[in-house]
Amino acid sequence: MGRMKFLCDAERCIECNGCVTACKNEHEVPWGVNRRRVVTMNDGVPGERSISVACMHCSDAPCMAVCPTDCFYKTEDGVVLHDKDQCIGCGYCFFACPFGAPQFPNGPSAFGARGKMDKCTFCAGGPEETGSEAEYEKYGSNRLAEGKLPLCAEMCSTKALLAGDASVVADIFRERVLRRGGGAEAWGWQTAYGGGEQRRERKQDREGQK
Amino acid sequence: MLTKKSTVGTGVGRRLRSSAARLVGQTMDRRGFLKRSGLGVGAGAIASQLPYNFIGAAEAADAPVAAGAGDTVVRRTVCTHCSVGCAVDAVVKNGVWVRQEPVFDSPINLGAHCAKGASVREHGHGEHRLKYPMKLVDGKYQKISWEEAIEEVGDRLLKIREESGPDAVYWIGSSKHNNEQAYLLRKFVSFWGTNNTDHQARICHSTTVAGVANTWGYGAMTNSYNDMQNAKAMLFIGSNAAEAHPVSLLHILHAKENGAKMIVVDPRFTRTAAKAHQYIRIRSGTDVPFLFGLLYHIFQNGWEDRKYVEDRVFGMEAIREEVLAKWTPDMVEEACGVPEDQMLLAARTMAENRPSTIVWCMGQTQHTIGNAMVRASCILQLALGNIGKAGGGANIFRGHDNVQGATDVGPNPDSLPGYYGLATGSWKHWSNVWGVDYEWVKGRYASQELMEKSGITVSRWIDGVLEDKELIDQPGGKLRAVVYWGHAPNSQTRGAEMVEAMKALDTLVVIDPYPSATASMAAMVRKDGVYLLPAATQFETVGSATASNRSLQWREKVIEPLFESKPDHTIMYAFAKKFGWGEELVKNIKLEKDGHGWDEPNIEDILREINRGTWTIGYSGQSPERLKLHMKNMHTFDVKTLKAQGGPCDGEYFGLPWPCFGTPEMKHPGTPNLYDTSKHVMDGGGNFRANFGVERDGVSLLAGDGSASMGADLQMGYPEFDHLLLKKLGWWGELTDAEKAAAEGKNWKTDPSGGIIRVAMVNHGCHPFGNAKARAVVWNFPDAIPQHREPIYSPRPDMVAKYPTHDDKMKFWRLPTLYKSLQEKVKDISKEYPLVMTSGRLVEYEGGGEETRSNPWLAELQQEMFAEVNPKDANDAGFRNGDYIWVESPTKARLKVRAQVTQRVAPGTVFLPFHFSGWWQGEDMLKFYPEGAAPIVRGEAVNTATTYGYDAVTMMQETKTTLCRVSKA
Amino acid sequence: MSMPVSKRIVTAAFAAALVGGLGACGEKSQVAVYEQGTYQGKADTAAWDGPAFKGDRAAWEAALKNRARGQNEYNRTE
Amino acid sequence: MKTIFRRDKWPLLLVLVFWLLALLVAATPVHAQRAAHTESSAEAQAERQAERPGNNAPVWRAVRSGEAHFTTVRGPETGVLIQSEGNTWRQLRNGPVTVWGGWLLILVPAAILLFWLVKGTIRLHAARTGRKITRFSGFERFVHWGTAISFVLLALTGFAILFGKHVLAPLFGGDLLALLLSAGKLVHNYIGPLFGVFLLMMFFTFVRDNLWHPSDATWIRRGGGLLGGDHVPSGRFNFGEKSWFWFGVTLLGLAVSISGLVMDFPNFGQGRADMQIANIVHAVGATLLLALAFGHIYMGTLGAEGAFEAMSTGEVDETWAKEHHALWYEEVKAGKSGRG
Repeated sequence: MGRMKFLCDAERCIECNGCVTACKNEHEVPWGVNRRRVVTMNDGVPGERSISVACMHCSDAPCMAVCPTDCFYKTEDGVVLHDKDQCIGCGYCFFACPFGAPQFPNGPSAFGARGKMDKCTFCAGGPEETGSEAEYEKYGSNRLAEGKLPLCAEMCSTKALLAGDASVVADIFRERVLRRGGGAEAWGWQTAYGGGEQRRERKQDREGQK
Repeated sequence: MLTKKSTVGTGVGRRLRSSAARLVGQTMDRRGFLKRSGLGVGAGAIASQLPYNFIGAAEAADAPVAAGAGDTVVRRTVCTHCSVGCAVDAVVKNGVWVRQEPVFDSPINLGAHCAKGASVREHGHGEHRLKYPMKLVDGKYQKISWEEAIEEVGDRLLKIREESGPDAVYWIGSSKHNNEQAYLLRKFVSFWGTNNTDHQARICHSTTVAGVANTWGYGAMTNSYNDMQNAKAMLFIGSNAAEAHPVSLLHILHAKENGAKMIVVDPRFTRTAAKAHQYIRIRSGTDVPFLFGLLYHIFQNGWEDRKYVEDRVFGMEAIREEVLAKWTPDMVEEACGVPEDQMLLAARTMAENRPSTIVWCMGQTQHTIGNAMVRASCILQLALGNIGKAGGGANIFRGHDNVQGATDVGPNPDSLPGYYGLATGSWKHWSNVWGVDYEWVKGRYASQELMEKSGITVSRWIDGVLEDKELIDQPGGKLRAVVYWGHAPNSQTRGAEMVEAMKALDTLVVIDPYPSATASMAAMVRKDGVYLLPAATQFETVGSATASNRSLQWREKVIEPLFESKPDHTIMYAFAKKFGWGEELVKNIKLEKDGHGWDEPNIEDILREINRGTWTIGYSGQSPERLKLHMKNMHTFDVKTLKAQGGPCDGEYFGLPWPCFGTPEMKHPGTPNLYDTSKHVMDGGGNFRANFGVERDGVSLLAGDGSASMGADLQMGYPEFDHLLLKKLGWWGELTDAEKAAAEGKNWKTDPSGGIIRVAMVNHGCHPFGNAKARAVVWNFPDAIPQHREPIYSPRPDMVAKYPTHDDKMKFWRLPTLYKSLQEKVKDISKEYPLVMTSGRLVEYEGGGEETRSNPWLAELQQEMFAEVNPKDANDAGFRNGDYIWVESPTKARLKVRAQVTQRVAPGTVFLPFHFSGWWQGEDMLKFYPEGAAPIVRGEAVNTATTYGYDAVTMMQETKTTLCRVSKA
Repeated sequence: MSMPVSKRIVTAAFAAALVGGLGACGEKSQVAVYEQGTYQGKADTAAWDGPAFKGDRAAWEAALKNRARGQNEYNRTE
Repeated sequence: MKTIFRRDKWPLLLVLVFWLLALLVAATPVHAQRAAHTESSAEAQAERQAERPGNNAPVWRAVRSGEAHFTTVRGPETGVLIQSEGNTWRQLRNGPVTVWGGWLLILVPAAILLFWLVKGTIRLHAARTGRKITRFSGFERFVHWGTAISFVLLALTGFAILFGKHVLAPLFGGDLLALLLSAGKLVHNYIGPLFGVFLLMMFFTFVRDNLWHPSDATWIRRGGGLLGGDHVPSGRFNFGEKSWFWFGVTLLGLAVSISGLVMDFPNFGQGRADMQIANIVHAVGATLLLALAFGHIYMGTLGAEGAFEAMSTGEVDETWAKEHHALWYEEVKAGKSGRG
């Protein structure tokens, strides 16, 4: 099994916020905490594109690197999780994360009393007994252990947001790209770290000249 | 900054705790809730038993719940928030709705949901609901018991009936009722003795229903969301599907991915426009010039389907002459502001990529000439030969989850269930179905004349109260009581006048899970005489709902009604008993006791009664058993065609899309695409309906030779079937003796045995409603050929002079209705109010929004009412993005909203979402709400400020083109 | 403060702190690539070790793959 | 009053001031550049998709720009899809700040120890007279110790956050570290503003005696007497102490306090970029401050005989006064100004 990944297809995302509420629903995420959000670029003009973003479960996770208590860990299938019992709510992961994934239940409060960090778990719960009450209370439900994928992707209205094993997700996306003969770029973790995007664009420029 | 609402707990636990507390009627902490709901241990084990995917789901769906999983059940229901009909699997543990799972098996949504669909489990907590019956006492809402409520309300209404006649009470039904409840309400209102009843379809797609039905037979979406996958080009005009019907985009973008071209025509650059190949910005309200402008190029270039038009369309020549003479490119550009090259490109795209489809919604229907606009759309599709073809059609996306069903069989002022109308014969037919004496029903009415006369529409009930008594075309005069049964007040225009009407009423009754918009408006102007009764949601009862594509889906009951709420049909029966005709109402319907000892009419029996009566539109084949079988075997249906391949539903179309003719035993598979001659009628094929006579001005209205449905014994045009035609054709003998007895003297619509239909369809492959031409010219409409007419409040006085509106009507749906006199009066008002004010949907909210704004998961995403204003207009008025502004309309009403300065709208246009209520001209109405029932998010209702203007056929309200001005608050 | 005993104590304390600090500086400061083992919180069980799959990793992977493929609507449109 | 590193104070100060200014300046024009970028990305995308449907490259470029786009989700910077500054911050913090700061905090005490071992405590040359002079009033001592205690608490908890996972975790394990740090974070976040208050009081209490005096020139010329080994006559505070006051207490203290407040009260709309800058300023400032404080503590305790008495009892022996602060002693004797 490879790594678990999210992929958002900007050609399909219609900013319906289904993913956002699906997440709220599945994990009873409180008001003010948004493990996932949809952002629209070039809003209201031709060229408008929307992208759904949450924790991208980075390979080189900045949150992990800056955490003073080292409360993050990565599962065998590449999901970045954390132990809320060790989280001190310092907010450093929020400073470091490119995607703004870490959320805090109290928001930006005086004396830095943010509360314990909360973020997308890829619906994989946390380091409590799988399926236990404690796990649900702290991290939400553990769909991965039930053989299911994150609900945001499963409920995506246009299947723009895909989740799952990187190779399967890539296959699905590839099929689409073949159909539409373009639109190969998708929101993935590479977008944040660069490299991939420039390569893709160079490739497209070449293709365009042919 | 994180924005917090003080009404909402910050912790996960708090919300659950409080809702759980109510569930059991005592305090319970989160731990207790989780225990009770079984969310803790074993959730994984339970979940693995769900029908989790379509591969091998056949076994999973029927798999017995594993031992040790407790009493966890999975109930299949359908999202209640729009007409797409997305299936939902609700995981219920110990009576608590603990999880919501996607239904990948559903051929309609494949597990997909928008924000609203993904949040329906919140209904299982339902914190901001009305919790018990209440009445307004001295300006404050007080709790009363159900028994008191029925007694008091019943007495008040009976007194009004006694004093002013049955027509003095107005019954506003709901598109959120399931088919059975909607149908029962029409029956209920009939037994009360009035046609003064209506529901959301009036202000949603009434112009469509009238326009489309008069063009080719049935007033509904011809194809389906799924069928759009077959389209090669798609034209969206007045539809923002990406926000209003997000899951439809699953099929639409799939089609786009496979090469379909997408054109979006809208005054506003919508989320749908963002996905289009071509976006065309038209001036609001100029759909007819635009559509005829397309036709101009089509006729000019000979792109019309000549054979099709010749065989199947009446009056296209007249249209052609009109279009070529009147809608030349310069005239089109003058009217709607679209240059010729854009028009030509769009016309070419539609013509060269056939089958091409057209989609329209309220952007087209909610106009004073909505009926003409929808017909122009129909004519475009007829000219291109797209109707009756997979991938083509007129895909009219409806609004509410069951607005199609409520239109078909529910409370309409002009028709009994199934579009039977109000003629004597129709009453006799339905009296027969109901098992009551026609004379008795007639006796319930003030007179036979009133029994057969269309009632007041929901868009105008306020005039039924405020208009001069002499001018109201009913003997009793004014309305004295209004019953809001599942309808939001803020979705009707002229809100400022509505509160005056509410004030003038004797009694106002609101029956709704979320009645608070009406409640607060009433409490603002009244001290007493208002009753609030908590209704159950559709997750708390069973029944069928008809999606926009005419498919019926069966909802299982997910949870017991929360608090003291009761299902609508239970409430109907309780009132019927109080009124003294409980027995008549449920003659064919079993009663069951609910948990509180109340009688609940059996929903399945109601559906069977619908089946027995609604032959016209084929609501006769969808028995509860067949619908349930479909829900269970969703995975066997093909996504593109909706046809089951193998399995117990083999050959049937998903949800038996109406018309599903004949008796359930006849096994008609339903009709996925209307008027499709490429299929046999017993495989969902068809042709245009013969509903308007057989000839007009010497021209035959019947279809040409060779244009009948596949395999029909009559390969030519033919009229609708009745006992005479059957005898003439020599097919009478094919009826059984019992059928003969029943069918004698009847036609296919009134034959209670269904024998005529059986013989025509099964034996001879003929369509019972005949085979005729569609009408491009509808001679019974005010404009036989659709005409552009400027809205009453037009931003263009020059165009008003050129394209004036209709003449005033004195007796129109029982009310005098203004057109020209008002337009004349206000034709220069655009000097003071220079901006076009238009309204529309947000993806997070639905309808009046009271329900969705009470859902914290949705409310968090749209916390404030806003107005979209172009940067130019904002700069001219001196405000910036995020400022509070005043939006003022010619009614002098003022709305205080946040400015969203955006390019989505062009200079000169202001867009406001219509889902908000709870503010009144700058003031928060919180203190007028029943305690604890105020929604989380409140804001100005756009309709507080909307102006006068009604469609000349259906009384549809004008919401899309009126005027306003903006200033910094 | 000027007693020789205290001087020795202070020296010793300084020295200990120095050694400790130097030892810490020897640690890798930048966790560029996450290494299993740095995390010292509660141990989490693998997804397939939950009550639903009871350690059957192959079954879990199959279920998940199946589920992931379910996101591809092309599987059902042709 | 000589320490080995005080000699470097001017260049260091200059570097720090320049660096702070550069950071501030750097923060502003970025937004302007971004605004210009927005316009073009929409147009570029519109153009691109007309030429090559499905090509979203301009959008992906805009994504990385870090500008705020449209979103309905409310919260801090929810409209920003990618902020790449986070990675810069992470590299600074986990790199130079931790590594160099760590070494600094080891090497400075080591150097002091070495110095002490070589030079030993500066003893009083003459015998104590037994006559006491009041050097610090009760209020002054309250202010000093308030600042000192809060500073120590902040330093301990603060550096536990920075170095804890390298130093403490290997010793105590993650759970205890987490416990310590969560308590430490509370202490740090609540004591921090208090430190700021003491700092201000400190400034106003001592600022008069820390102003320039002609004798400071002599002190500087003679290197504080460190090289010559004799005492340079000075006022109530010598130039070494003044340097500590101005550079350590005032400049670094304020930098650390202000940057600390930026992080401690994030509820004024400051974004991640502000917090990242604040954090680096805070960490660098605190590290330097602590390094200087080591010297100050050394001089106040082990470094000079009799110095600690001044701050503990508030009184010093006349001999101490004469030897360390001759000018001040004379002033006191002349009854001109006891203090302040």
